[in-house]
Amino acid sequence: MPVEVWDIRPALAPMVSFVCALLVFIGGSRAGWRRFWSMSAALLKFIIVASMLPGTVGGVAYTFRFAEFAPGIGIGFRADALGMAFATVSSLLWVVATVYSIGYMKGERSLGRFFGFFALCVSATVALALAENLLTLFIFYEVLTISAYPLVVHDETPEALRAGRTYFTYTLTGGGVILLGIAMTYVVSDGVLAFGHNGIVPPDTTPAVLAILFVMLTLGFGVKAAIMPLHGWLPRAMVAPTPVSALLHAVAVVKAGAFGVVRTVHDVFGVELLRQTWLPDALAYLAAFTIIAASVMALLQDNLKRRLAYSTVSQLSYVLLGIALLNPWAAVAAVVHIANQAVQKVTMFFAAGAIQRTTGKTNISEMSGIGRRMPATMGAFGVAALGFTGMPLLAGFISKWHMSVGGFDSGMWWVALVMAASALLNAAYWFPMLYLAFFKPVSEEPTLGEARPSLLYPTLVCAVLVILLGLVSDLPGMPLSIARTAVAQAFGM
Amino acid sequence: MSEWPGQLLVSVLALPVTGAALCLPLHRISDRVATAWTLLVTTVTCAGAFMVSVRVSHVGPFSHHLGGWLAPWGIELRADQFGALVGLAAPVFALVVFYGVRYSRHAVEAARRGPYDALLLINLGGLLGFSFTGDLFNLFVFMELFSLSAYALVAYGKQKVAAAASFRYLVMGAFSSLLVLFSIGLLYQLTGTLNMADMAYRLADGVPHRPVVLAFGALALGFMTKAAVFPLHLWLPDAHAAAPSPVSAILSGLVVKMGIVGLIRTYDIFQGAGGVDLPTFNMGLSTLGAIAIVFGAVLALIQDDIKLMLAYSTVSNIGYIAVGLGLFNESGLTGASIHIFNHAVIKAALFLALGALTFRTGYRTVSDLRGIGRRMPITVGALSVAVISVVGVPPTAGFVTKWYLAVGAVAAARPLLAATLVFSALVMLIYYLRIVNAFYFRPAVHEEVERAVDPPLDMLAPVVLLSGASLALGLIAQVPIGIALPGVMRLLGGG
Amino acid sequence: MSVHSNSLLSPALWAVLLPLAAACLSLLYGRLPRRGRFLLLGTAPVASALFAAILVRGVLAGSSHEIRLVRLMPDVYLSLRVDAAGALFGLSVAVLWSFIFVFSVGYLRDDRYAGRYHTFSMLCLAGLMGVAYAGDLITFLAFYELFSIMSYALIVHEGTSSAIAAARKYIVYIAAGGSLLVMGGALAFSASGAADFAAGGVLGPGTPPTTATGAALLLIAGFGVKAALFPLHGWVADAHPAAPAPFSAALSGVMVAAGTFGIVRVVYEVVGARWLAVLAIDRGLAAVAAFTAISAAVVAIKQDDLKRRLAYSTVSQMAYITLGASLLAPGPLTGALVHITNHASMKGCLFLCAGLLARNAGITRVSQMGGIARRFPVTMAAFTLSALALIGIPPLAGFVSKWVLGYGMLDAGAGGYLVVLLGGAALAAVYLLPVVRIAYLGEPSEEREGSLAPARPGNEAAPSMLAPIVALTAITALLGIAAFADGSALSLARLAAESLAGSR
Amino acid sequence: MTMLLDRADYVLAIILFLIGLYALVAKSNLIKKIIGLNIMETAVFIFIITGGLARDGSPPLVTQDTTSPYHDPVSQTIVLVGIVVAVSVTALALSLVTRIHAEHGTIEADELRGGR
Repeated sequence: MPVEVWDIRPALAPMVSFVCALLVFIGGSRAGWRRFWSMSAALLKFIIVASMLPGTVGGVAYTFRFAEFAPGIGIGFRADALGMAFATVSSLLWVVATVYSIGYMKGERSLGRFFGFFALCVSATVALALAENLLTLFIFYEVLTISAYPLVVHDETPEALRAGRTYFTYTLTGGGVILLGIAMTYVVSDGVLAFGHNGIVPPDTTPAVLAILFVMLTLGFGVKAAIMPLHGWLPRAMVAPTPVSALLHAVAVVKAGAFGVVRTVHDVFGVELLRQTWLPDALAYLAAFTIIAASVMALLQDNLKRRLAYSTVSQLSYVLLGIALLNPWAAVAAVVHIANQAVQKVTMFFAAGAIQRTTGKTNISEMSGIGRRMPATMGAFGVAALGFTGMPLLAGFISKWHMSVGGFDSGMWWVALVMAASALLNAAYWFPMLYLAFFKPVSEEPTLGEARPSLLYPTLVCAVLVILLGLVSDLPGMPLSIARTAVAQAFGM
Repeated sequence: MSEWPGQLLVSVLALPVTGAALCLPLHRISDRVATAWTLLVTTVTCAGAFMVSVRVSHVGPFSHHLGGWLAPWGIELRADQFGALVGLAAPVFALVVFYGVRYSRHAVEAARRGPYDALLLINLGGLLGFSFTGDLFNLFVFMELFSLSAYALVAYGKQKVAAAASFRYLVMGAFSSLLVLFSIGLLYQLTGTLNMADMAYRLADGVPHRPVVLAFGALALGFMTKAAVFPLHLWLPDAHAAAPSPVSAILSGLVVKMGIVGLIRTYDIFQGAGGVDLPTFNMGLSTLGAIAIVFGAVLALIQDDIKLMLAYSTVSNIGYIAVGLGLFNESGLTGASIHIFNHAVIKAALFLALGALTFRTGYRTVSDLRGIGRRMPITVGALSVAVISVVGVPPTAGFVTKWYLAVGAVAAARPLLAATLVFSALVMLIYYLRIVNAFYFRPAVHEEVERAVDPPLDMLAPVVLLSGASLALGLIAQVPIGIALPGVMRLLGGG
Repeated sequence: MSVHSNSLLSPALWAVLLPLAAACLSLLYGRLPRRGRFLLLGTAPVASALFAAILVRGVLAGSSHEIRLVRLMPDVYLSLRVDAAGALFGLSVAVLWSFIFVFSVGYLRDDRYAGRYHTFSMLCLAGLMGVAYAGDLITFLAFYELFSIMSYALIVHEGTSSAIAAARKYIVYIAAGGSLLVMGGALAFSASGAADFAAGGVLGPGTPPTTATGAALLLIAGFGVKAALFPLHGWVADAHPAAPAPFSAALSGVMVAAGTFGIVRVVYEVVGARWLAVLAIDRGLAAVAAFTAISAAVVAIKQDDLKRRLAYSTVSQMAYITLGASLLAPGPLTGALVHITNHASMKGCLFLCAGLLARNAGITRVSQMGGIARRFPVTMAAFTLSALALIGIPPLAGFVSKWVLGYGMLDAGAGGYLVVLLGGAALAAVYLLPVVRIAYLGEPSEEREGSLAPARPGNEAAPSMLAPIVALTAITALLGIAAFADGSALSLARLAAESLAGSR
Repeated sequence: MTMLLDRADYVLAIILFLIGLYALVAKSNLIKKIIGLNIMETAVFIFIITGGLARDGSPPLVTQDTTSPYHDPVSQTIVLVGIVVAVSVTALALSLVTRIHAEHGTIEADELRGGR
């Protein structure tokens, strides 16, 4: 069990970007200030989160409770390993994404709104990552839902508005289900909502109640985690500006769902309790189905961002699958994949955005020779794509490896098959793209024209991160080490 | 025991009513003086009411006996937890009046402004008196004060429907008042007392059942009508939509809540009475509440006029409270009680923000107000926050209610009810989304909208304060809950 | 085995890193000075070869070492280890690559995308060197996947429709194989908790037999794709003709061999010979290898496309190696290991010759080769010598490996497989000697008449293309003649086989 | 039956109340609605007053005789206040009707609804 230490930093981290959001809303009409606030908040936040890392890996959980939200239920923050895994990724990628979006959004309108809600999203994400109890988690989960909306509809086209509505319909319904689930948990557990590795739900709960609770919570969170068939909003939300898609797809929104499921399994029910039921198996099958089916869907997409979206749907279910196996190896895969998928997907989205901004192309079929025109951008894309196919020494391999080992370890050999199939499908939909970009003979040699530096460098930084996450992920403070700490705590090892 | 709390209680009730009397002569002298006077009285009264609430939260309920006659013979003023919740909401009233100064100059012609101010003050006195009395007949009197002034205030609406809406409100209101009066008479005959606590005590032993049930039925029905519990809500949408925005804010925020307070008083009186089948009533009430939630939400969906929509949203929100009351367990009652307060804040914010839009542009439908978000960013921002709160998205005030009600429904093993609660709010949100979309993401269609700017500070400040409060109250919900909880425990018989 | 305290001093590390650096450098290919390119990029394979030679010397002197670069995961390191088998393979790769690089400079002189070619070529080299020196299964897989996937770029390089189709086929096979490998690796890891290569295998005696079977089959099948074991060889015949000639040489010479090298590692150091014998997988593997050796040779006879014919020959020859490895005895294993080296030299040379012919005369088919020896005397001489070596004519390289292999088979009591060995040699003669015959004795076809004027000194081919061919031929000869000298490839292979299979 | 006779005042009140309710609900004319309301009010007043009457009682005035029964003063107070309220309501309602008439030219509820 981690040692609790009273510290304000877990509350400070979300607060920084919240204040930043306010400042941007107030003074956001001036580009200079906007940039200054966004950048400095992003950096500050990352420093705060990073400063907690050594302690987290060392088994300390920094805790901070706010004034009680209602008697018995506090808004509390607690930086345990699992939460830190998510918070670190979010805050780090926020720094990169801020640089990128400053470049990407240049010349767009309503930028104050954009950056304000962007900061708000990150604030909510970190807050929910560090939430100490289920209700706090849910509160910021919903804040995230709401504050992502103006970003989805940023373009203000009818299509964007429709997408926004779909997004809201899905996620808020999911939120409603979660709320009911939490209320039920609250009643079942007699007023306890604080996460604990032995679970909140008492062991003597009847199987039927257990099943209902589990279904409600996982499916509720599953909406944002885009588990099939609840994924419908995600591809449609692709109309958003690219930095938003990156944020939505890689860091904040979808991961919040996956993270919620992880919390549910580990800290609401507890591994021991779930082992005695069939529920996690059902979740595992559903996740496996999603992994495969979404990949097949991705194969059919021509629009690059839509393909990315379906790929996300597929990748998110890795987390769910890993957590559902109730095996330490697979659980490590799940937690570490939160980081790995985020970095890889952000790289891809950044590259896609850079292409769109530089050449105006959004469909894969138009991208012949793009790699010769923008070799660095597409190179970064390629690195991420290879990562997704599970090439060793890249981030994705770490997840895939742990997952496969976990599958064998828990006697579920089909998991490895799913991993293999997913790797192949990933190859099947990313390699042709790379082929088009780099190798397809084109009638006319494109002139070299890379994206502008503010788009290019964040992309490259992310690509480097993909490599680092595959190479040195086990260093203290890197995702794998955090994930191992988290899983060790959850499994009582 | 020091006497000041009692004196405070007396002055809180007396001040607005007497102040109202001065309004008309002062208005003859000068519009400004009358306005200043109104503001002064309102502010002092509301501050007093707030202090009463603070005291209740610290030391619990307290009473004052007029003229020193103890209950059951004398008239007892009593501030209990539920009254305190209304007292806590009194600053909303003050803010509305503050906001209304400029608005009424725009919406009400000069000659009728004196009575308007007076009516507002009377209304305030009625509201507070209703909440802070321990005497059933006093309750009736104060009820008539706020009801009559409310009927009249609705008629101040500029639209042609205002008078008709007011008339319908009046008929329903008068009918419900009659029911209450009848019940009071009956109860008095049965028990020989008008003091509520005493009455409850006497009803508890050996009073013939059938008349008691009749009295209960009449009283409950009367208050349910006042509270516009479905299907007795028919008067509400038109009346709230037709009134000037500040009045709508008061009506939706506070006046209908009096019906709820009345219902809670009814519980108090009949709790131990033989023959009254409270569980069945509660089952019915919560079911009606659930229907109201859905019905209000759906009807709000199809409105283009935003005020009508807000009015239907009030029907829906009263449904929440009814559900909470009907659940009659700790969580449910807590949720219902704090929603008395929360909804007052939220709905006032909504009506005032909308009023500001109308004030600047003259329009009040979604389609007319397209694109206003860019022109009046602060107002529309405040409106959006209130919208988020009213549909119960965390971490706003509305969420706290929803949470307690959901927990209460689950605890009462009525998951369907819980689902209704949660999902009808979503329906609302999707609809409200249409407003936000129209305001922010669509081009303007009217020139007035293009030219609009945020209203002056005296209107803006109340709007921002209220919407900020609706956000903050989610985080400091323990304040109203702390007040309500002992009262809830009392109702449940725990103390 | 010693663990190096300072891993930066390990030549193995630099043998891997230098090509990576060269790959980065060649990203800037277009901006390098024309002459400088050659020197800058060429340094990498040559230096790798030097480092590899140093390592070989170390191994022969009895020292081997292991370095752990990074901890990838708990119990899993990115680690390099130099043992005899690895040192031998590493040296073969680096040397062959040096020649191939020189050849490619000439071959790609006018190529628009030469920069791209060199980038990926260097990445492949890095991967192969990593495979040679990988200290554990994960590292092996990492580098294996690196060069496997990067090869795609080289196969598709010419951009013709056949190249695209071949590359696609290749990547499908390789990706599937890679998946099998990861699955197998995960299975073995979950059973043993360790990924290090260890003599005798990492699977403990307590492992459930199903797990051991699964791991063995998955891993062997995974590497079998690259090693072109029947029925997983489908990509070979398409990829070789499609790729640029220098890369075909590399593909046949060392990349396919990397697959067989992987099988060796799996058999002896992951699953363990003991387990293989218990599960009777060794016999199945031998049978498959034998069948592959013969059938591929038969198919090769019917090929008209020269590179395709050579590709099937590669399939056949690689099967020998697998066969030797599957017999679980030091003798055949020695033969197998040394054949990796020898085959690299011989087949590398053959492909370079084919490439030269294609480049300078447009000849890709055997039937077009009539009388070509007059125009390309040096080339065809080298071709002939290498072909003879491959068939197994003493005292050339091929003879040595086959002799050792055959002798080992007898020694291991598997004399029956000698039939395969001899049959394969005979078939090799059938498909290679006609080429030589046509080149020297055949009549040039009508349209080629003019272009096939007798060679004058200097107009046969650019020196950068000719020199590697000559050098490789010399090496082939040397590998045969000096096979039994101290410090030869054979002695190294023997050392390796002892340490791998000796401790059975 | 005896109960009916015994409580004839209650029966009367109920009948009056129902008449008033009928007028309030069924009549379209707003004035008639107001009259209906007034009748209902009267019914309630009668109910309360008669409930507070004592048999052979005297008006609740303070006299020397404190032993004889007197009618309940509180009931009468209630009704007095009730009458005041009723009058105010009626006055307000009538003023609203005049305004409705001025604005819409009709005081028929049916036409009002149709014309909106």
